[in-house]
Amino acid sequence: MATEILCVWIGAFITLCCFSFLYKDNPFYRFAESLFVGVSAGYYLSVVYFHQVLKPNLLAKLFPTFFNVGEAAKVAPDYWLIIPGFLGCLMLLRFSQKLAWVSRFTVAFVMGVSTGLTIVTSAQQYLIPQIAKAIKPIFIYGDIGQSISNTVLVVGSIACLFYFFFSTEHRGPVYGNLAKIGIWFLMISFGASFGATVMGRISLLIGRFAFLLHDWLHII
Amino acid sequence: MDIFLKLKNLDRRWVYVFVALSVILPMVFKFELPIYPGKAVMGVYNTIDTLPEGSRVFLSFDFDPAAESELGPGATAIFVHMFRRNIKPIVGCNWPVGNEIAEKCLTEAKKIHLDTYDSYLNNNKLVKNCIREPKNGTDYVILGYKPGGIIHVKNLCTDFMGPYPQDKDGTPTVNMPIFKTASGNRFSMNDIALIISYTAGTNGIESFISVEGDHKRPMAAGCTSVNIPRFTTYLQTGQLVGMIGGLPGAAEYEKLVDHKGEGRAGMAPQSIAHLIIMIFIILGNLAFIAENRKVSKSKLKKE
Amino acid sequence: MSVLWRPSRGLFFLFIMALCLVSTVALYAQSEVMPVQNPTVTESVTSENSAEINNIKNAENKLDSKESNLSEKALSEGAEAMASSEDSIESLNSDSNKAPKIPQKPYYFESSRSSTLAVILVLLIFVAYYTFQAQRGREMFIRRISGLSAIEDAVGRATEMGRGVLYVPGIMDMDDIQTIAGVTILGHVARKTAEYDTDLYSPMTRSFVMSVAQEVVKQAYMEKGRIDAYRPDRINYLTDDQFGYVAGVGGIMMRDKPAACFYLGTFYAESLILAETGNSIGAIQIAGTAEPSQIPFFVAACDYTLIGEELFAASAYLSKNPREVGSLKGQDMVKIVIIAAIVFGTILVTLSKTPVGERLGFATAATTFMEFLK
Amino acid sequence: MLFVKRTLPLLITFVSGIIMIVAFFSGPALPRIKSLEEIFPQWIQIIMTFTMILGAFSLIRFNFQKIARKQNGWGYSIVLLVGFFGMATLGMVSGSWAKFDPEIKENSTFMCLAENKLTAVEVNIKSIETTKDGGKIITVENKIPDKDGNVFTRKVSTDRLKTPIMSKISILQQVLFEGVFKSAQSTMFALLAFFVASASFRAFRIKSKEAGLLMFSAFIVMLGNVPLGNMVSKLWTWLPFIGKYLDIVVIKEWIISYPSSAAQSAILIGAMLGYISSSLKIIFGVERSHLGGEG
Repeated sequence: MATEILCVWIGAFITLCCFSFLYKDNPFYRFAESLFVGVSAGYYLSVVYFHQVLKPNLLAKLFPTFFNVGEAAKVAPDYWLIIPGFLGCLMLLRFSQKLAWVSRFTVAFVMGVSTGLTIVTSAQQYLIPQIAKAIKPIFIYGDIGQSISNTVLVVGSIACLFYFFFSTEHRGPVYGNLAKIGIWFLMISFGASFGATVMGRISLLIGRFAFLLHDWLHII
Repeated sequence: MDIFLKLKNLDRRWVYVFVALSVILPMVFKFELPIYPGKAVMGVYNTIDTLPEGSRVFLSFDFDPAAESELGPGATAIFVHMFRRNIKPIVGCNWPVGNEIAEKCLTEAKKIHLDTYDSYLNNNKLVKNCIREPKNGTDYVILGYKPGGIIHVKNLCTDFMGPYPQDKDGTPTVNMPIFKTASGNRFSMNDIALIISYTAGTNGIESFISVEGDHKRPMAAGCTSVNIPRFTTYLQTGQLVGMIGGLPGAAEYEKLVDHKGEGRAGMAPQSIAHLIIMIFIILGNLAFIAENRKVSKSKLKKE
Repeated sequence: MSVLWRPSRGLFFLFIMALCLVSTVALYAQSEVMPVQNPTVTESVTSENSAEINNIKNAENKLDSKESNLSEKALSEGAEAMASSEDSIESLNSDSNKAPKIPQKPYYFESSRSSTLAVILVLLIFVAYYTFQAQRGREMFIRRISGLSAIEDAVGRATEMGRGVLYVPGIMDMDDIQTIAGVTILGHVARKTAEYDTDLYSPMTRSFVMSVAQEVVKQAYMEKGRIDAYRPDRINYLTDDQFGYVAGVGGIMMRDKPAACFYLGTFYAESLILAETGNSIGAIQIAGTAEPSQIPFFVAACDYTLIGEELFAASAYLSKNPREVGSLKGQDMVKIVIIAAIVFGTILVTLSKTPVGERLGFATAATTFMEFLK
Repeated sequence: MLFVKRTLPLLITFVSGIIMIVAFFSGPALPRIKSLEEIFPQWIQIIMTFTMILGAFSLIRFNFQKIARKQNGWGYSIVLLVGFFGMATLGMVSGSWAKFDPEIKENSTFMCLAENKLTAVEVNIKSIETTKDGGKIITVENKIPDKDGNVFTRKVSTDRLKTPIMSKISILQQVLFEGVFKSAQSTMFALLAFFVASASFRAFRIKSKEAGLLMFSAFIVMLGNVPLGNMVSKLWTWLPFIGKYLDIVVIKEWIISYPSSAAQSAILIGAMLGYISSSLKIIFGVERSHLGGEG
């Protein structure tokens, strides 16, 4: 029970320290900031990177007898994992001035895999569906409202794409006007997503104040 | 005009103070703003209100605790409405922990129903056969979570007993009165009067929409505020009869069933904070206009 | 050193490499033992479906993890999430409607992904063609991108004021292309700070990005002959946690008061915290991201914002390297192709909805076209 | 040597990139290549954890230098390092270590952590069941009756059962996690509500037609998101002729689903073209600044 109360009090103190950032930089904020950075870095190092990634994905598979119990300990080690382990160790050569260049192999491998993956996934999951989304019948018999809406969608998508052209200036009767319409659509979209986010942000603030007023001070 | 000019260089910390107050004061003093249910919520309410007594409605809880604060209050309000109308909810889940939240909402709804039963009875606002204390298996049932998403929904269209031989607590469903059909056939989606899914992500109402050719039932959705734009399309096409969007939707439904729950409690700080931000936008613009005028005036003088 | 890219030799080299690769792959594939499968009809259906379900679940898990990590992200991502999830559901639907088919032979090419291949090939052809053209000395024009032109002024102003420059290459790891673009631009900014002898601060949220960025900045200072001024400890790691990092950077901003702040890369909720803090200390701010949900906040609070694709054009714009400029031209051409496809598809779909069009067979054409885009 | 230092890394990038693309398009007849599609990203994840050591080293050195040189604010560096080492040690120790964890047997005594991991009670192990996937479900019974005098049994998973010392460590870690990490995280997130307000106060001024559109759509969406929107729409129904069509919520939804959605997809299309062509440039070695200099 005592630990729970302690936890609430620490939480309330840290919360107030963080809020004090809004006034100006002050020792309380600086204290909370340093503690937060330190604790979160420590948390990521030990819990996330070691216990959640490195141990189950590498160590437990390379040394099952040491990191597992029961049935799982009897599984044969997966020696393929020596390769990423080795590549990972190469990164540590950055500590040395002379051998730092060796870590390039690791960087090169990471870059190759992630770019290769990006090419295919971004084409498949985003590019093509977004193109398909912009194709809508612009005239539907007997439904003027929907026809107008679809026209807006199609014209808007095309105009915004024109805005992103790099090899010509935003000038000329056709191109200049299309790019301008594109900017209008972009602005409407920015405004809409800005406005839509406000609700979520206020909810977060309500949540924080509820913690202070209810869990800590028991006012409400 | 000078006030507006000063406003232009208003310290941002004043804005912060107003935002903080706009959230804290409504939370502490718990006042309420008038809430007018919108079209989307009225769609759900009217559909349930016009269903014949004793109809069975399938509710799918397709969310997890992260979305509970947004979807829970709306679900509770709908349960209350159903109990008052003697409509029998059948609850399923496409997300693993949905049934626990469903149980929580049901318990709360039963409590609200019991508390308000007498006053509603006296005012003749209840249907004839309204049950004071709804019973599991007769007046409602929670079937629990079944994996498979769309495939699972497809199976439900033809038969409920197949995917759900037992309810969440292990009671066999075959003999439950709630699953009795007039014709004596297997209980299927055809015996359901309305489908409502509370959706937080995938495997929600869209699973039902995509097999709508098979069940041909009216559908409604409850969704998190993030998903409102996404489901609006289905409202426009008429695939959904209504939608309860986020906490505001829940607040509107709570208003319709005359209950003061979390939804309505959250609306005051939410609305006031929005209002404050909008007022600041207007003030900012007034300041801008005032400044422009001053600049043009001083230009004139120079000339 | 540009063996790979001297046109004639480079091409030949690449060709040989590709040949080697293909033959290795073929040999590797040959050596595999094909599992003998006699799937019954029902089994094959369920396995197919369950694979689909797994796909959806994966997508969902991704969404979830995103949401839990950066729970705000989903807030304004409705449209995007809709597109992908709708798509997967529709594809699943169409799949389950099809008659169950037994794969006669395990196939080598995933033909359901052929439209993706087509798109990539079109892009590759255009980009490669214009890259070669540019390399041969054809002049290519890039329009002015004000946000990028402002970078030099911003660094100059920081020098005049005797204050530093802060650079944030996003909060994601090196496997994110926006981070790579951000680190590349960091190289250009570092060249400027080396030239003007201005302090460059770049706190990092990922250690891998930190180590790559140190290398990039070191290279930039070396090129300008100012290796003595290179300070690796200013490109330091803070923490992996999104908000822990923002707290740290916010503190640095409040205390060191950099005169110019650059935020170029992937950003989520922290975008506005960074931009507003930067604004409150009166810094010139240049931001750029391709996250549609965060662009509005940068537009509202920064002096210049690179919107979406402009972030990727930055490297070409700043380096004026003809090869990179050529690839931009190639991208533009692909955009024309996409616009043409949208116009064509719209006409087709519109005609197919009219009574006349339906009779003339536009309906089937439209369905085929949309099927290709799935 | 130049080949090893410069060309080999480019070759590695090229080959691994092409392999990923080939893996994506290969069918089930090539299971080994297909499997690379999942194996390689896992490897990347493993490799990236190693660099955490570099990061931790950078953090420690940076702050040690500050303390050693007694630079401005060196006291905060001590706080940071204490937080870092404290959390790292607690996190390392409190995770599961198969070799050292005591075996859970029936009728033995353990400390059972509460669900929020902030308290622990002494329990007796009643029975152990093994689930299909190899996990264990353990039924435990309270040793000491709770304040109402009830002894109850419940089912828990293995990770909640600890030895007395370990339970103390876990609780301490949880206090740090909940009290500092979680509350600081959600407070920083909540600061956004203030920043949204101040940014909109400053930025939404109608300086031009474009800025006007920006403000207009933000205003409508903000209004439509809360009950205020319905209130305003109610007021407008009194307007003759057009009144009933001016439903703010409907207008808001239209803006989000058509003009805004059009711009969003155009941004995404452009961004994806940028993604793909940047990736192509890296795979083919046009862009190579990330590999560093010649040295």
